[in-house]
Amino acid sequence: MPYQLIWLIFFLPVISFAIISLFIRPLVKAESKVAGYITITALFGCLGLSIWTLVTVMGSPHHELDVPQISWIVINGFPFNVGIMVDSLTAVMLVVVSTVSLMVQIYSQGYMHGDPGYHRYYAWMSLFTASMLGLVMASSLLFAFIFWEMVGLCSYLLIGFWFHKPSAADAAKKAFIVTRLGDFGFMAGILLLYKTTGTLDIAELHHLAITGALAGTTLTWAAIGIFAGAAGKSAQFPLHVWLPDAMEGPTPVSALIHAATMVAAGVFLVARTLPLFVNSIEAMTTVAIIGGFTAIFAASMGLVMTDIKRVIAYSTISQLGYMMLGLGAAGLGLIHQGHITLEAAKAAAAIGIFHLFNHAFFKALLFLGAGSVNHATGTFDMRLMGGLRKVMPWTYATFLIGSLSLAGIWPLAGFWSKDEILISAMENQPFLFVLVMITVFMTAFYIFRVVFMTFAGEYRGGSPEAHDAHPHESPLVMVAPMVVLAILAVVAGLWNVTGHFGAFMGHGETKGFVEGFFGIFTHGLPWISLVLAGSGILLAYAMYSARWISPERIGAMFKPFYTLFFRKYWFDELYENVFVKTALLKGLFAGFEVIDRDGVDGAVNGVANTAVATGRTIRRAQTGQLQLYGLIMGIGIVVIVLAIYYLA
Amino acid sequence: MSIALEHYLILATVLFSIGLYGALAKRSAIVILMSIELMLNAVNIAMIAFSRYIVPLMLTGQVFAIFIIVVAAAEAAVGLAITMAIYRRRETIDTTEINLMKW
Amino acid sequence: MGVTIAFWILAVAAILGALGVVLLRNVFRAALSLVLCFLAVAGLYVTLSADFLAAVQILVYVGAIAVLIILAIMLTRDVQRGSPGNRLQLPAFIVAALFLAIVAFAIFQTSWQLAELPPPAPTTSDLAFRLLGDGGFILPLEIAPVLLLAAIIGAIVLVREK
Amino acid sequence: MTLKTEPFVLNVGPQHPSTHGVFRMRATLDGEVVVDIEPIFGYLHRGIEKLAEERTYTGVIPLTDRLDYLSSMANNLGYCLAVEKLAGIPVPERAQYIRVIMAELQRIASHLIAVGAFLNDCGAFMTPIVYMIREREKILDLFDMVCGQRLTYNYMRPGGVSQEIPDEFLPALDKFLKQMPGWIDEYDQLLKENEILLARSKGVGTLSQELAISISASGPVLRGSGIKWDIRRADPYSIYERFEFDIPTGTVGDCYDRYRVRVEEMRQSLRILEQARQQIPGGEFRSKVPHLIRPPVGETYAHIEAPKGELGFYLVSDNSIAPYRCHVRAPSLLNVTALRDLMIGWKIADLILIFGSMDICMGEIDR
Amino acid sequence: MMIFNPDPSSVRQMPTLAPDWPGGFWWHWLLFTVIIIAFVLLLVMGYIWLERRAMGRMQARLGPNRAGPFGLLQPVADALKVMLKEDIVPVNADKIVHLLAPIIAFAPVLIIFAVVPFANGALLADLNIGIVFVVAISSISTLGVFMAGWGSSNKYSLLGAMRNVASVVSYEIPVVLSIAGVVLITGSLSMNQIVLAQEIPFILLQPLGFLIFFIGGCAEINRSPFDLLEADSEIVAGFHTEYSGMKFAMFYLVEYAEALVISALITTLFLGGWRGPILPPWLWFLVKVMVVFFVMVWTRTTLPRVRIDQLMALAWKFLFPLALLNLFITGIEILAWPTAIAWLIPVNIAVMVILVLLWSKLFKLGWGRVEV
Amino acid sequence: MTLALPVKDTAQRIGEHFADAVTEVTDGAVIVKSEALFQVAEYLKTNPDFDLNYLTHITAVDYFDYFEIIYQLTSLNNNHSLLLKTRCYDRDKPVVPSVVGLWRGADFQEREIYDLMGISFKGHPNLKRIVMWDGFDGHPLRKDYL
Amino acid sequence: MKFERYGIGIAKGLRVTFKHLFRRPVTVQYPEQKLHMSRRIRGNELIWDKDKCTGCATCAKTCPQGVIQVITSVDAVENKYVVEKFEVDTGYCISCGLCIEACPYEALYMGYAYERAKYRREDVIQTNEQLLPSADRLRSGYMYPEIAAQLPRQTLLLERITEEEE
Repeated sequence: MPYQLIWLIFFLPVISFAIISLFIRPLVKAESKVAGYITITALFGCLGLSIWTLVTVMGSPHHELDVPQISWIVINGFPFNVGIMVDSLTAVMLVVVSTVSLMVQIYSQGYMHGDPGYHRYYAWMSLFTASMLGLVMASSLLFAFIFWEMVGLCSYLLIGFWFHKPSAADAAKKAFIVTRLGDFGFMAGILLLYKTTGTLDIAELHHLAITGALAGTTLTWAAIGIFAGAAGKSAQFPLHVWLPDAMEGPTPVSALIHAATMVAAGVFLVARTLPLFVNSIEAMTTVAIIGGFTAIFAASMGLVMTDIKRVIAYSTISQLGYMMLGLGAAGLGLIHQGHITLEAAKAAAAIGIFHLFNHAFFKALLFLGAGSVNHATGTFDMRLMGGLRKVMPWTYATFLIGSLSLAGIWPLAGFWSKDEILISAMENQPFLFVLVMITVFMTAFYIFRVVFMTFAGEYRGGSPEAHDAHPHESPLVMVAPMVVLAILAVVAGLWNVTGHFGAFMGHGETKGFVEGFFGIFTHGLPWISLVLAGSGILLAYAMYSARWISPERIGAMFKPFYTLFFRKYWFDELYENVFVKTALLKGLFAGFEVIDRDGVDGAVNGVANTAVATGRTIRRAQTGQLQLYGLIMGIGIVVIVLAIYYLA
Repeated sequence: MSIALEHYLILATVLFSIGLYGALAKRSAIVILMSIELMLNAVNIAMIAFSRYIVPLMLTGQVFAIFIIVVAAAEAAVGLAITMAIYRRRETIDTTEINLMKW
Repeated sequence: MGVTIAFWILAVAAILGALGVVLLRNVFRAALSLVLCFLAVAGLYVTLSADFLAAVQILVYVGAIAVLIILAIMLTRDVQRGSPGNRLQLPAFIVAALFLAIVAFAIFQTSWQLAELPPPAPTTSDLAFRLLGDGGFILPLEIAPVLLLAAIIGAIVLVREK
Repeated sequence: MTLKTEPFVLNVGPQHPSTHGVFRMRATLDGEVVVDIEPIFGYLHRGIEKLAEERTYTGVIPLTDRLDYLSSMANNLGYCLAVEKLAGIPVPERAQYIRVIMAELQRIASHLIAVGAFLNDCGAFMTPIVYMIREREKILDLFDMVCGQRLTYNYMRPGGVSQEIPDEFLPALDKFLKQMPGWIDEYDQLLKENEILLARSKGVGTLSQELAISISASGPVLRGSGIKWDIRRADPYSIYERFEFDIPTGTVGDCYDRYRVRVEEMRQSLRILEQARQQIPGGEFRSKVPHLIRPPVGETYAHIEAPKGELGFYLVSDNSIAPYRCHVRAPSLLNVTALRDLMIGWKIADLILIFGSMDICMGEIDR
Repeated sequence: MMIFNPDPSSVRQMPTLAPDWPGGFWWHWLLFTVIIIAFVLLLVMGYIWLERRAMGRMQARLGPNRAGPFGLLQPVADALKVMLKEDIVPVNADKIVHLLAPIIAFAPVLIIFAVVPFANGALLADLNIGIVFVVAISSISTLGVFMAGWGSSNKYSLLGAMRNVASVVSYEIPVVLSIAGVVLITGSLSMNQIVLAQEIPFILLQPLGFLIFFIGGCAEINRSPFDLLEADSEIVAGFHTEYSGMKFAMFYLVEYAEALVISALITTLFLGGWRGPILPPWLWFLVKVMVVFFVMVWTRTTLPRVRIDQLMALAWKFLFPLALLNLFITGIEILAWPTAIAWLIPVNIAVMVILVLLWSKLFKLGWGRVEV
Repeated sequence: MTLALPVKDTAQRIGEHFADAVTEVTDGAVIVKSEALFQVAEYLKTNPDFDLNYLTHITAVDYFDYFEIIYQLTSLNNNHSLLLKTRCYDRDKPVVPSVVGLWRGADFQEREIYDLMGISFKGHPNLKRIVMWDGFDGHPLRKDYL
Repeated sequence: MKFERYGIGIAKGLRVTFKHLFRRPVTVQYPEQKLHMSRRIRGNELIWDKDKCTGCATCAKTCPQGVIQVITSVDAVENKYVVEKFEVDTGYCISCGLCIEACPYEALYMGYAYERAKYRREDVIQTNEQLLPSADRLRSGYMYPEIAAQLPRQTLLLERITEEEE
């Protein structure tokens, strides 16, 4: 098949979007499921093509395909090229995005059924998928940025999907504004790069960075700018506040955008531009530290949330922190080694991306599980759930698999990728390593808190206004994607058991399967992390299922912490009250006012009085008659021309 | 006497000057807009004349004239819309009575 | 020869039209006189062998702008007021005259570097290559419609009922 | 987008191609949109009510011809019914049938003009009205045959009709009844489903049921609004209780509904005509009535379902040979009350259309 | 890869047949000026006759039949009558504008015929901007109508003029866009080249464009069902309410000459112009023009008039997007299959049907009550 | 068949609500005081037993001594009718209340009566001549006109 | 998705008008082609039978317009009225036919002719001899079936179309 077919991966969802929004929405009743079928068909095509791309990339010499570019516009001889960049990173991302997207769309057929905005939902989902695919394929930072913003737009639209709910509309705005903050950084980075190098082609930038043509402070700032964008999208501290609120959107949206794809776009972006980062130790360190800190920081908040989706959302932030840490740590490791080649720089992304790969599956699974639970109970509040294990066996089983994977239990997917990050962190950032080890414990605890609160014990009634007092299993169309994702959550990690993933990304040696599968335990680290995770699970069991320990007691005991976590470190308040109200309005502006009033005014008043007196006389000239001004301008021109001729 | 570049330029200048006078000396906003169109036309003549006599094969002047026409169209649309808006609000389009920008 | 005659006729028509715009009391007639000027200018374009532009001139100026202006005249009912001058008539006249004098002076002072080549006969396709071809004006050409679109939207917003 | 302009007063009429007579509407326009409208009439006022006070009871009949000059037969019938009621004059069986046949033919003729003029007002350039006038011509031929006139028939008399119908009338009527349904179908093909007509008339000039009742609308205007009220059914006069027919009604009361009601009424009239043709008995065409009728002192009100609506005559007698007071309840005058409500907010073109759909006859409004 | 990489040599060069009409500038000019004036005047009379006869027959009438055989001289009689009538100018009218209006409306219509080929090369001036010239010049007539409406100081006239401007300005856009489709295929703006390019008449290659041009053209010249500016049942006679005598005759002439222009343009752009077997070219041209006009008469006889807002909606919401789509599709076809291939005919017709049906579904002429 | 309401009973029921509103009952008509006309009419229109929602017509008769204004009311739902009358004795300035507030259909008819009979309708929103021109002198339908 | 059949309505209308193109028109070419009028036509003149008239003036009393003026003198010998002047102002006549209906002596008829336009106002007032029947002043069958039977049969548009189509 010709490489041009790869374009189709992007265009299939675009076409689906166009068909739905142009024809289906105006023409077809909202009850019809046509839109869903169209989207799913398009995504099937995408998935097939993505897998084909992956296979082709695997088979090609440098794990890279040469797809010809198209010149879009030429300004001053500088061509803006439209092109796609297909290397191993892209191929992996394509598969992730299209798989999760497909699963989510299938799931949505059940979840969104009967919603009046059904067609709108699918139109935007298609658009989102298209933009995301475009983002991962873009060969130029300019187009990456365009798709980046389109992804953000879709996220905004989809979070605010139920725009009649004020909370959803607010959350959408919040997400949009907060991520824009990061995007300013991204844009600044792009502009800085363009100004310095005159190109935005990623491959060229890589080349320039590796050869040292692009280095020093410029590179650092550009990299940090890009990272700021990534941090905004990936909800890294301190721009993480939007993601939990974004759970106001439909759950499949959360699963697709806020767990598997869009938030991972930040990680992807850093991975994509990693050759830039590895040439700046400051930037790399920033990535690592922010990532590591975010991991534990978000996990701590996840401990106490009662809303099932918010727990998973914080978990997502935490896991994204892991990925950032993985990228940062690997990059730092590379820097410590000294010699940096392009291949090595690209390969350094493998660890982070592998976690992204696994995380996408199990986190989407968890979200879909949460959605399924919501479907049954009509609420997201875990305190109103319980005992769903019996009535929703499939949901329970898949959710449990997802949880185990998230907690990093051998041999599920999460274990493998997390373990590599831990190893990498241990080698490069011992301090962060300690933090993330704690996070491992926390992760296991909070996710199993969810599992036990939701599925164990007795049913606590569900939503007060629930239509149905008896929760039931979700329909097949919702369960099937969850099962598929559960299988992937189990097996996805096996790719790198043998080191093949790393090799595919360009680094490391491969080993035998058995050797990798069991040989991992020759190190001490897996043991420790498993023990920590196990103890977290145990503690959760003790508190929320067996009730050996009363959670309330613990809560009271750690009251300050509990409050701190529960109020999310007062971050929302911080932004609202401290930054906006206090710092800006009271502090900065008030300070200016004082300086202005006492210092400047005093000096100025004298001058001003003179000026006022002068102005009073002169202002007669300003009649507000535009024509008079024009006349004077005309006189001016005449005078100037005369002067020029006189002088010349 | 055959026609040379100067002829066109002088013609353009005359038209421009008439437009200038109209734009400065008229009360009606619509007449002022018409005068501005005159000035733009004068510029176009000059452009095309330059193009014809100085770089006949490049057609640069014609290209610019096209852009000027675009600008003129936009200007007419927005200008007349503003005039209409003012007229609706203040029942007049006499520029001497419209002096909100005073002081 | 033909061109010379055409030039003088058209030039006189254009100037008369332009004078009509600023001198006629009746705004509607002033607008019609503007149309005369536009048509004469279109003719001048033909004498400059810019035939495509001549057509565009008629299409845009006569077909659109003049009609728009007349429409505005009707909608504002301004025709009853006539087209009086403001207090700046005399200074404006002086400035305009001075401007004319200076620019004419400059025109005659400059020694123009004329190319003796005849222009390409049908300009349409050459113009298209200049606009769209390599090293052409494709970006401005893409921006120009955006400007127009913005102007149209702006105009609609302005005249829309609140 | 609405471009607000100066309010603009436009006189539609009294001489205007589509005011159906000397009717004048003073429309205040905003651009093309009607902001206010004032119907002005009286240009055709002949003082028929006053004239009637000076004439014999029979002498009034030619005056009624000139009320709604498109349906003189119906006017005659209404007036004769009132006189018969007032003076207690019996009507022979055959005369009743002849009257019904005439009234229904007249209804078809009047509706043909109404529909044709309405479509012409829509801008269908003359074609529908030419076709419909052709059909009306056939009816007029029949009337001409019976009473020697084509417009002002002066055919009915208190106690019957003025003359026996000629021998060739019934065969001609049969022929007409055979052909007419086909013709109506053809007109339906011409414009019934026409997209432009639908766009022009559907939803335009919607007369709500409440308003229709409040303004005392009657006839197709009332029925177009979905009210099943037909005096032939509600208060059967003459011999209408003997016939089977449906009362077509509209749904929303827009111009299109009124148009359809009229077309359907033509079909129903044909049904009545068929039945009347089958049942018509022999016998006298007029009962013995004195040359000068002197009804006893009293007053009466008789109404019929004229083509344009409820036509009523309120007669007061003082036992003289002329009515003391003769009031005509003219359907057009009452239907026209709704114009202002229907037209405001629509465009000039709709104004014409709505006016056309009301089917107003100035002879009746001004009297 | 360049999406747009223009190369002068890539533009298809049409084989230019040598004009088989007399050369020599002034002779040519004189001949064709005479031909055009004669053509327009005669054919306008023919049109008036055709319209009245055909319409009469469709309305079960006879139509004019007294003056001359079959009433053929009726237009002449009408013209004589109307010229002998008193020329009334309203007291409040702007006299000069009132006088100039019919002339300004009439002149451009004649000028347009300068570029209409009656046979191969048989045209006054084979301008290389032919079709743009037509579009540009035809926009001048609007001004005449406008002046008539304004200069009559009659409210009906003013309303008619406003309606005319609104409709012409709106319909210019879809019309030009549909022409652009033809020009894309031809690769030339010259009318003669356009005819020469029509191995297959463009009505088959551009059915949607033809439909849009026909509707838009009818609307631009205010033929029924778009005859709003002289909607007799609404605004009496629109812009020429106050005209009588000669001037009225001029407007009458303009009305039919414009119809002639549109039918000539449709013939040239879509029906293969003068091309055709057996008959001589000019006869083919005449026959086609007459057929097109007959269709116009036919629709005028049948259809009711649309309302002004529906007219605008039709232009902006129906024709405009369809014209854009048509242009887009044509562009793709030109890029993909640079030579016009016969199998595009069914494809294009199918596309037309589908698009029109789809868009009709989306588009409603609208009921249009304006809340006051 | 439209049923004429029995006038006696109707008059009695009106009397129950509006004491001495009914001045007289003739065969076929109920005559009420003009002051009470509007209230009686409103009662007849709104009371579901009568439900006289349809004003068939209004007319006036000049009896030299007095004007009689006649309201023919019909119920479309119950298919019955009632003849309501009122009298107006003041020949120079006859005034009766307008019923336009109840039936919009009264609008033009009252104007016509005002025009031709010279009876003013109190409360009519737009009481001016309708068929005769403004400034016409006299009221043609009065018996003493000419 | 259900597609409505747009344009079908328009096409149907076009078909109807096109069909008419091939139908024979109904127009009558008036001065050359004349139809037979109704036998009972109330043409715009009155025809007076002087012999039958007794001068009772019932017609004048009946006429709602008052257009008939009968002036009589008494012929004492024969004990009857002599009609001195029988004048009809046709300009005011509305052709209602009430006079014919009222005439007790069958002395008054409606005219059968209809082309009776006059150029002068005074010509429309007809007196005595002008009212008598003559060759071009045929009597109509209005109220007189026996006269009607002699008149030609009325041409009906109904029949004309029918004959042509069948």
